Amino acid sequence: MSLFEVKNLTKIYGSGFITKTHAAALDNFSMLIEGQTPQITTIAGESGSGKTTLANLVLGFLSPTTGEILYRGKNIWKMSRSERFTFRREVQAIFQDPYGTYNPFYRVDTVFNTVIGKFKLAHSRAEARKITENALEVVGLRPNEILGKFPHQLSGGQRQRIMIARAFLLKPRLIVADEPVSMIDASLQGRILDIFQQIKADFNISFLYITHDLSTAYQISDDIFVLYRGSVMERGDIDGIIQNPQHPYTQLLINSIPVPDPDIRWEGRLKSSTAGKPQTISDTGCKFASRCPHVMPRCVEKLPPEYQVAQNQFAACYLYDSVGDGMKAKT
Amino acid sequence: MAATTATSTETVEVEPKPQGRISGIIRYWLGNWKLSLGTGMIVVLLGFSVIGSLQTDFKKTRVGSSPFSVPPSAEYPLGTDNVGRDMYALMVHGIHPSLKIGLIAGILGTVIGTVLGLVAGYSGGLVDTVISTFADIVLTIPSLMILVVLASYLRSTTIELTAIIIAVFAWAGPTRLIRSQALSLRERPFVPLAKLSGQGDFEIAIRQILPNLLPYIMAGFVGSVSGAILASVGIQLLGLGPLLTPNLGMVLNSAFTGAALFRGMWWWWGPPAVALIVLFVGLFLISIALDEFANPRLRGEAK
Amino acid sequence: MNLQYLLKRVGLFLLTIWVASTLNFLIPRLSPGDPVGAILGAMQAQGATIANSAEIIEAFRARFGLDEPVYVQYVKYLWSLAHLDLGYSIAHFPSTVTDIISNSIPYTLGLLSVTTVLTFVIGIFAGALLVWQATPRAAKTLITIFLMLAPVPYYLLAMILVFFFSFTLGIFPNSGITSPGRIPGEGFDINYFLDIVYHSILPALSIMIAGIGGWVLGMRGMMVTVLGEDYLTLAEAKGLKNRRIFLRYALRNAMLPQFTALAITLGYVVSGSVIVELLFSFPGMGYQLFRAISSNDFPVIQGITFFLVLSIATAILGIDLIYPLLDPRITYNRK
Amino acid sequence: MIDKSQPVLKVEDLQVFYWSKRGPIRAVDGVSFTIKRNERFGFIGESGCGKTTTMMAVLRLIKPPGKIENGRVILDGQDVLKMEKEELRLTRWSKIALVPQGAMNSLNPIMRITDQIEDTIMTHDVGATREQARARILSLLDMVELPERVARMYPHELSGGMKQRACIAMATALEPQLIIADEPTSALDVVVQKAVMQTLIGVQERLGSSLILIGHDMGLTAQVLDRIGVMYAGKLVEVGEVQDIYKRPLHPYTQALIGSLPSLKEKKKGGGIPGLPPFLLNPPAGCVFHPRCQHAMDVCRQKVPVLREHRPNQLAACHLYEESNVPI
Repeated sequence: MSLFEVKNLTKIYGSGFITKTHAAALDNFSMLIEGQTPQITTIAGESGSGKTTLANLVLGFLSPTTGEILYRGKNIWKMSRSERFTFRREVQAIFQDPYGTYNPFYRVDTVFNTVIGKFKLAHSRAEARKITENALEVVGLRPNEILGKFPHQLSGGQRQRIMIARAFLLKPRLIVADEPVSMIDASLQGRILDIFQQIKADFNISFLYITHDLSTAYQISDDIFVLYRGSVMERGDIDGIIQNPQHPYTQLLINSIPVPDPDIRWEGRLKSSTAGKPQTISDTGCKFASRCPHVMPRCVEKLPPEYQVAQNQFAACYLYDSVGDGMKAKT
Repeated sequence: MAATTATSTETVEVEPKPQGRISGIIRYWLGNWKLSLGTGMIVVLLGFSVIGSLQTDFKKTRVGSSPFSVPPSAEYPLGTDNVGRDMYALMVHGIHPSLKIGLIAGILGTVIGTVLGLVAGYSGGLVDTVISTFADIVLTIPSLMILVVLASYLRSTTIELTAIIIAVFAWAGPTRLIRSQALSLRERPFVPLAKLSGQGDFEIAIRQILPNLLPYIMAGFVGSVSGAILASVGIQLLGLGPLLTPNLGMVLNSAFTGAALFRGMWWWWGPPAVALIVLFVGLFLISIALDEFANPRLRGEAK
Repeated sequence: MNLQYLLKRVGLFLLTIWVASTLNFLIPRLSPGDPVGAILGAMQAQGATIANSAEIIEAFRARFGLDEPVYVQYVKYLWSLAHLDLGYSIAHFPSTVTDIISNSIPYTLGLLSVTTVLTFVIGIFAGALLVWQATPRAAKTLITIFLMLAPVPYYLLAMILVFFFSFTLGIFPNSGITSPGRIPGEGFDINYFLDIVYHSILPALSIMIAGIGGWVLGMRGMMVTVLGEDYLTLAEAKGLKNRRIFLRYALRNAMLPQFTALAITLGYVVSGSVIVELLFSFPGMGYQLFRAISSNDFPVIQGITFFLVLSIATAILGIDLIYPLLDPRITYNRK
Repeated sequence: MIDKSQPVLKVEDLQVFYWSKRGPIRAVDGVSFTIKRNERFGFIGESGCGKTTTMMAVLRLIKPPGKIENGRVILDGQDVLKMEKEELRLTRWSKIALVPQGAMNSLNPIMRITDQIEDTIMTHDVGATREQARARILSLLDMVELPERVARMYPHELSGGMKQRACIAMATALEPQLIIADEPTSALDVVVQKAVMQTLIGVQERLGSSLILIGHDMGLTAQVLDRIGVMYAGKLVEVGEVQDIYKRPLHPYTQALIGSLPSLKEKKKGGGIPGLPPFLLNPPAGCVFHPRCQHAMDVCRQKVPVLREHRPNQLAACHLYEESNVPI
């Protein structure tokens, strides 16, 4: 049985009383995390791509409009009490804001004591203290420098590492990391990402890494889903997609990333696509059609299916339909 | 820009400065002149009333217990009114009942307001719409008007009944205040974290949201106490409310109906006016200090 | 204008009126027995003389429909309210409540509209200047004194003002609306009008002095927030003149939330002015209310109360409808 | 009027402290640099290193509890820090303009875009009538690739990228000699970021003004800048041509910073710099970086290194390169 599976997940927000326009924040999304060997899966996308909606759905904070989320084969919305308890413990998260996740009223110790109490992880205070210290050491913090402090007395990097320690303490099988380093200084990002890789390997924990930053994704993850306006544009093996993107959107995205090398400067000038009138999204065709340099008439008519463009790489784009067999469209 | 400079100095601050919560509160209280002055004013007033009432016969507050309309003298330190009541006795026995009205109405209003505000703000949706609409309506209807109608039908009332009638309208302000804060606290990232830690909605509301509301609840409480006293004196000036038990509103009312101003009897209307001003200013100082505590931005610009 | 916003505001207005009138209907029925009996009983107990009591009882029975079920009474009551039929005064039968209100309303409205607007404007500027860096120290001190007057109730201030300006210095009259025996001349009599203004100065001052502090306080809080906004720093970087930054960038933004507060405060200004009118024997609605209370004239008490709720709710509705014109974000933001 | 031989901006020994109850926090401590005509200069460093504070000091926009303690800011031959109020007001924007960080909150929410730009034109009394100002605003909007209708819109009706373009249009309204852009694209999506940044560069080249870019995105700075200053804990630790900084950095901090960058080309392990930036209330004696530096020597703990040219056009403040200390 797979650890985590998402099937045809769609989320449509609100139903306006007077205004009746609603676009899907997430549209027919499917994904599978086997769980035998730990893996880091990246969900990449810009603002409005639906990646945060996906995180909230996966964590059970939002209910899907259609589709289902299976944890250990069981729909998370149809779980018994004890199954839900296990789900809560085994699927954990790390959020973007390493300050806001702390309740300013409490010392950081409370973060650990709450989970220890709720999930009965220790039988005594001493044991609780011991496992807390152990978790802090795993993420490279010295417990006596951390415990007893209020969150504002710690640095951003320390706070985020405490969050990892907290998640780790629960011995989860899956950690949803929602933009965990985007508010961390560049010189510390690397260390946080190292910890991810280390606990993935040492403790068999899989990650769902949600980010807008493809360079950090490339550093740590195994596979990737590229989202645009709620739909998957391209998915598959990270190396293939970063080095050899096939979908025009992925290509645009990767070409826009500024490379930290003065010898490789941007080529070509981007016209401001946002300057024009608000884009009308075609509700039938490809969501990227209005910005796509290769747009064809059928792109706006019908949603393109996924075509296999490499061994473990799929792109939802008609460009790879030319030969009929997607496999051959590989460049 | 301005925000970055603020955070940049903040993130640099990694030096530990551990301190106890209680001792921190006491230090803040003493270090803040508004808080200490405000509390001091209330304590002095209450002390005057309590100590005075212990050594002054309650009978002196009765009509005809003393000569009429005597200016202050050694025997009658604050003089007497036009029906022979000792003003000093009236004052010492009258201050704490007025405070009592404020406290009862304030506590009721704050408790109800906190519960409703927390429920509305945290649950949102229909519950929020119903509660906040109702609070808006109650805020729109001038409470003094309804109090007048209610009190005019009830006529002779007691201190406690007056307090309860006032409390019927005292919850709406705190409800709105607490609701808006709970609404924004609900969106803070520590709420989803608490969910992941296995806390249920009720537990999150009580253990995560409520502690952060404390300064607002305290400021709201002080505001309610002062509002309740204001309202009680107001309806008494109109000739309603508890006129039998000595209290500041009743003394002021009798001074007013007895034309104390016109007759130049400053010792009659002066003392209750001064006591009320001390009371209101004291409560006001405490409430703005608590407000500044809740919104740190207000602190920097105080001078 | 956004339809949803409009519907919501008008809905709240109607709901407020309905709740207030229902309270007015329910409160007399909380006392045991027949409301008319309760009224007359209470009056007799206090020794008030009741002329025409038989007629009054008859008129009341017809109006309330007391023999009919409660829900019929309730519907009848709402129906007559909708026609602004507030019934008869007991003390001044057969005058109607509407007559009494329409005689006194110009005074109250005149006093309140002028004082509220002035208080608001002065308070807003003073509050904004209090936290503005370039304000002279002396001005700041003066404003702080007004701030400290915020908690002092209207009626105490009124007493103090009367004591000093009327009894001690004799500059202003202590009561009434005109000098004794003064009668208006033909057409618009400017001197008569000025006499009214002269008599209104102390009541107006007591409302204003006590009210300014509240605005200063609210404005100070918003100003501090706005002064920390990035657009203020940018305005300064743009090399704009100080005065323009203050008016267009800081004050304009900081005063927006004050309009909502103005709506709520209106309610409190009205109830506060009741007592001020009473203290100055100013023949507005508050004074009428006091007279009705002393003579147990319940229909007048309820009528005035209802009328004040109605006018306050209307004022609030007006402010809510103007608000989107002042803040462009309101109209467009909501989807 | 403009003396082309002179640098646009020359900052000498700038010190800005934030006064806390426990003493001064040395946010900017002895920073000196020069901006040449037409060049694009960038400040990089972690949050809290003092780069934004330095720029705010150049504009004399430091607010209490912050205070400019010392230094000279020579803009076009005049010391900004010594100007009279009115002179300062007229200098702002006409000679030195700002593209703010987070255009989201930098535009007045209740004024139309056109009014906010007109403000700057009219207040500097460049002799333009209202009609001329309006016409100029339309051409400015066109230059930053915004349609005409944006002029009549309110900030909340614009997307993030459009707001940032409006800010660029506003910054160029008086054709300043120096534009300071404080992380102008940090809130934008990567595709929009590229387009906006290219617009900014295009406008700067067209006006022939100089640009100071503050950024923490090392990729972005590599893409667009000519020279870079690296800041750490309130000090400028290295200044050089962009090529040198990225390819042959001198200062150990710069080396670590460049070394830890995630890249799309190679997978790295063990990124980041150990330790934390110092607390600026009482910064470490000697070199501020020494507690985190793997090359730290005895002298580093005692003597403050001086920013000096150690290679042609490449300055660093590090004892490793001082002649008295044998280089490794």
